[in-house]
Amino acid sequence: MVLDAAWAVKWLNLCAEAMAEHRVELIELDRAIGDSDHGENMDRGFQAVVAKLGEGTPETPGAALKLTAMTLMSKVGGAAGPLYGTAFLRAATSLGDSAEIDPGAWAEALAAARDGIVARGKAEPGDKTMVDAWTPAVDAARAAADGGSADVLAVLVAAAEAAEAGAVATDPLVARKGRASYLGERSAGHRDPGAASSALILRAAVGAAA
Amino acid sequence: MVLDAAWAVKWLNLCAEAMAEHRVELIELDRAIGDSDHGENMDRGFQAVVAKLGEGTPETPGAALKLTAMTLMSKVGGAAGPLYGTAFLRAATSLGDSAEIDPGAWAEALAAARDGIVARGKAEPGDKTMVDAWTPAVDAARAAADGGSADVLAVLVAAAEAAEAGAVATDPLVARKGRASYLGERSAGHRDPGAASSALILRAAVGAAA
Amino acid sequence: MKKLINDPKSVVAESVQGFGLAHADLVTVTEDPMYITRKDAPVSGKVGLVSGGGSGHEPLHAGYVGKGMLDAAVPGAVFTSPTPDQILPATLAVNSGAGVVHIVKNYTGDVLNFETAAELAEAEGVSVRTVLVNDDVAVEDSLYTAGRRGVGGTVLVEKIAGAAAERGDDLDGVASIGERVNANVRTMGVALSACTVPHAGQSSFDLADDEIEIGIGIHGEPGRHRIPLENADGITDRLLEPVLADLDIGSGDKVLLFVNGMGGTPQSELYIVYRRAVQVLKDKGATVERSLVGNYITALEMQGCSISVLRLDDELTELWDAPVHTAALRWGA
Amino acid sequence: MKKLINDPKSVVAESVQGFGLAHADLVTVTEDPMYITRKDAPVSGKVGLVSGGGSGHEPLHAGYVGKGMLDAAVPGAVFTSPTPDQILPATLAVNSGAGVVHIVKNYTGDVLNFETAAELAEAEGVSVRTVLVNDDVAVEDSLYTAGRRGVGGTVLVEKIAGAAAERGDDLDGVASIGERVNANVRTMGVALSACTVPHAGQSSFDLADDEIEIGIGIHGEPGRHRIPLENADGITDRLLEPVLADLDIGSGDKVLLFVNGMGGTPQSELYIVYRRAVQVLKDKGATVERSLVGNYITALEMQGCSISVLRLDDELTELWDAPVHTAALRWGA
Ligand SMILES: Nc1ncnc2c1ncn2[C@@H]1O[C@H](COP(=O)(O)OP(=O)(O)O)[C@@H](O)[C@H]1O
Ligand SMILES: Nc1ncnc2c1ncn2[C@@H]1O[C@H](COP(=O)(O)OP(=O)(O)O)[C@@H](O)[C@H]1O
Ligand SMILES: [Mg+2]
Ligand SMILES: [Mg+2]
Ligand SMILES: [Mg+2]
Ligand SMILES: [Mg+2]
Repeated sequence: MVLDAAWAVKWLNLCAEAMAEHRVELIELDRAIGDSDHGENMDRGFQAVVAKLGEGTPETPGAALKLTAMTLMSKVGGAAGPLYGTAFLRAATSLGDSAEIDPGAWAEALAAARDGIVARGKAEPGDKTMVDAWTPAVDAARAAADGGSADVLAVLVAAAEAAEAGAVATDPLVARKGRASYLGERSAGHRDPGAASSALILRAAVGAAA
Repeated sequence: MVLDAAWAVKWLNLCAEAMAEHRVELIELDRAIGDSDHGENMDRGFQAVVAKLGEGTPETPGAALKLTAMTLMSKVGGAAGPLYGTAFLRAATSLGDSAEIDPGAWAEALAAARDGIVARGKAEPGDKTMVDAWTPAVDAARAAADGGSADVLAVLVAAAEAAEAGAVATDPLVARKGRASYLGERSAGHRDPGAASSALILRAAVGAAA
Repeated sequence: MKKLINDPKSVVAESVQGFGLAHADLVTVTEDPMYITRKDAPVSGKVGLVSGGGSGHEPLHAGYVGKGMLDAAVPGAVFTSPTPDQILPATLAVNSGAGVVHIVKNYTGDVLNFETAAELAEAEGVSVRTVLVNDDVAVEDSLYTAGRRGVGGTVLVEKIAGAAAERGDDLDGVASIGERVNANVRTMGVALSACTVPHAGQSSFDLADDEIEIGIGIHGEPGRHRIPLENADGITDRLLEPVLADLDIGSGDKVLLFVNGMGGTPQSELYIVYRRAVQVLKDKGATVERSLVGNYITALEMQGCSISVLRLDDELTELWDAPVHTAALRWGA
Repeated sequence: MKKLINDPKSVVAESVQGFGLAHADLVTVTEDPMYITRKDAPVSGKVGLVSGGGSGHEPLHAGYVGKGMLDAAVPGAVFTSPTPDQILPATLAVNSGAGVVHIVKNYTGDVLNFETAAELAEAEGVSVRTVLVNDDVAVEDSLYTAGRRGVGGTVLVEKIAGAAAERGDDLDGVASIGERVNANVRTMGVALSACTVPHAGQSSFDLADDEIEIGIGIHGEPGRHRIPLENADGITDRLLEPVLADLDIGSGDKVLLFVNGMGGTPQSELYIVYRRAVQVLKDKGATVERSLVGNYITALEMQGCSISVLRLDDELTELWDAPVHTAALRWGA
């Protein structure tokens, strides 16, 4: 298994499938502590990515992610649009024009994505945002990739599992960033929608490599 | 038992009690085929009548009914206000300034009231309006008063019973006048609120004489 | 029942008081008996315009008191027409000697109460003409009913007759302009939900989650029939069809299109209905020359809308465009 | 879910199309990417004003495009801020060379998307200043949150900054007037019912028949806390108290009082709230110099209201009074 342009395209298509499948669930999560649009936004965004990918296959993973970044930026809106847009853009930049991604490069691309989200949104871990999915994912990917010899699938799986655990761990938190923060203590007891969609994205990366 | 000014005042006070007691029921009837205000309107109107009567006792039944007419006219509004206003005014006129009402005079006062309602509202019997309570009441009162020797209480009872039966008989009718007529066939199966309040008024007349 | 009110019995009084405070530059509120007059009433030499009816249809009628529209509005209890002892002093207050036009929506209660007030005013030497508004095509067989109701068209009658009065038309002239508007406007409404009359405390009718009422009026009364929920274009077609048929609108006609919200429907939805209505009129060859979209004659918080079409001629268009300065409608002044 | 719509996905597009048709004399609608500009944009020599945000708050923002207010409005999906690829062309379209002010409600999404658009516009040589509106006192501890939300005050910022632009203030001047308004306005809202986002198809929160949400925003999100239903005066006191405290309103202050409906509340109820608010302000020794009562910034069909108080000075009053001609706000023009 190599992480090449074909994998990236498959990944992004699986993201779109995941968003369509979990659209209602993400809307429900956002309904509880936000404004009921996250699932709709993500679904709309990734459908647009699929449409874009249909117009011509990118030559490198980086190109695929850049196209995704630009599309999400222009189709998602809300907080998630610019945050995911920046994440995919920074990841694309980190990958450069390499045709294949090795485990270490992937871990660094994830770190760049996370740093982009933090740079735009100024959230810290524990603020109950998507950062709470990305940060453990970056740590897990780096740990799995450590030494450079690791299996790329193992890195993807480690990131996905950590993101999922990170999303679950947002449940008890009181939000300090994003729309949920207006609820104060009432935001506790609900999962952050952006953390949930982040976990779906990183799980799709596994699916594309499987 | 004589129908004098004291009886009239007692009657009007009992009308107010009846409207307060049946306020919700009349609202419910009007809700089904009208605009939910009949009980509120009648209650407001007769409370105002009670307040007026409290300012000074009328000397004749006719004076009591005229005061009632003017008060209902200025406090009830809607269709019922002018219709009941006219009814009480015509009844007052018919009674003139006699201090006591005999059975025949009472039957004629009821007839004058009914004619006033018809003159203002142009409804015919069977149109599902208060006319359907008043018309049988007039007929029954006249029949009971016939010969001039009848017991006045019997006349009041006959009118009340006929009005009640008339109100019940509006249930299956399709309205052709008033707000319920907009419903067409959908007005069938409901009692006319104005017929119901008319029956309450004529029943109160019995109570005042009992 | 959830409402921003203090007591069902004081809803109208407190609301009108608030209205008077907010628009003290435009109107004077008289509290007992209650009516609202134009600040500068009576306007010398001008025919006075008085309208009124049950409350709960805001901004109708108080919102239309001011230059170029009504001289007085007379609010009754919620959904209950006002009484002659309110209508009479309002009529006297706005009579400058040129007479007064009563604009009356065709409901038994409104007709009877205004009729009495007009008689009393005439007895005091004031000439009164009555313009009866009955634009609701939902009322079929109007021979066997109380007749067609006055609904959305009322706003247009008040605006256009108001402009005629403002330009100096005499009593018969103002009344006949009002009648011409009424003769050329038709309306049909739909409810997606009922409303709750404060003193009743209960929804005016019960409607399932997938049903709508076609042919409703503005008093929370049920309509002519109940159908399954349709999309906005379907509902628009259904409302417009009898309106256009009754007016016989066809190629070359110029119209004013009025999409009115019943109080609880977001503006965005009204524009979706408006969009479709324009398409339909265009397909018929008619031109939408003027438009009005918003909550102008309501039934408390009811969800739904009505569509009114007014056939325009040059004079009606000119009068529509004439300056108006009221709380709810304002342009050119 | 019962709405006058065709398809949740086309709500915004169809509604804006309808708006464009109804107000073709005032605005131009560009459909892809979607934004609405003032008919005569760019106005030579004038600073351009652009605002935008999620849809569902109508008449905000499109209803405020026109002379004396906004040059462009950029609508996102319902409750979703628009994207830079909409905001950028709108910004370019209204730039006459004098630069453009972005009026942005303080939500993470709005801030980020406008920020990106401003960067891109600067890269194309257009000077952009951003006025962030954050008037919602319901957000406590704003250091530990995304900060206070932009709510009712937005309408006042848009009107007054729009008047400053119209009178010829330069870019920094217009921005600083906008900031002055924002610094002097505070708002607090209440919901009696939730709203239903079309694509969600479900009520945004569940509220018992005897409960209300205090401190809501304009996105159907729950508020800070839930309390048993109170009467209108009680609710008004509860909303006003933190507003006046935060602004430190006292004797001698002159204010603009803005009672805003959330979309599903009848006007009559807003005037009941307004009436009480005037009493409270009077008791504090403040004078209500200007008023606005109606549905000006909404959350779809939500029932409830917000109260905004703006401390006025002579210049702000003059700019408030300056002519404005938009679909939703009009006077003097
Ligand atoms: N400042 C922030 N930093 C990181 N993530 C954020 C921030 N603000 C919001 N988010 C994420 O965005 C998600 C909400 O996205 P979405 O619902 O699409 O946008 P909006 O809040 O504008 O409606 C939240 O669940 C959270 O994960
Ligand atoms: N034309 C009419 N003739 C006789 N009675 C009428 C007529 N129109 C209405 N009514 C009576 O008035 C009653 C309704 O009164 P009410 O609800 O107080 O007034 P509104 O219909 O104006 O709301 C009806 O139930 C009916 O009995
Ligand atoms: Mg959201
Ligand atoms: Mg009634
Ligand atoms: Mg009534
Ligand atoms: Mg959103």
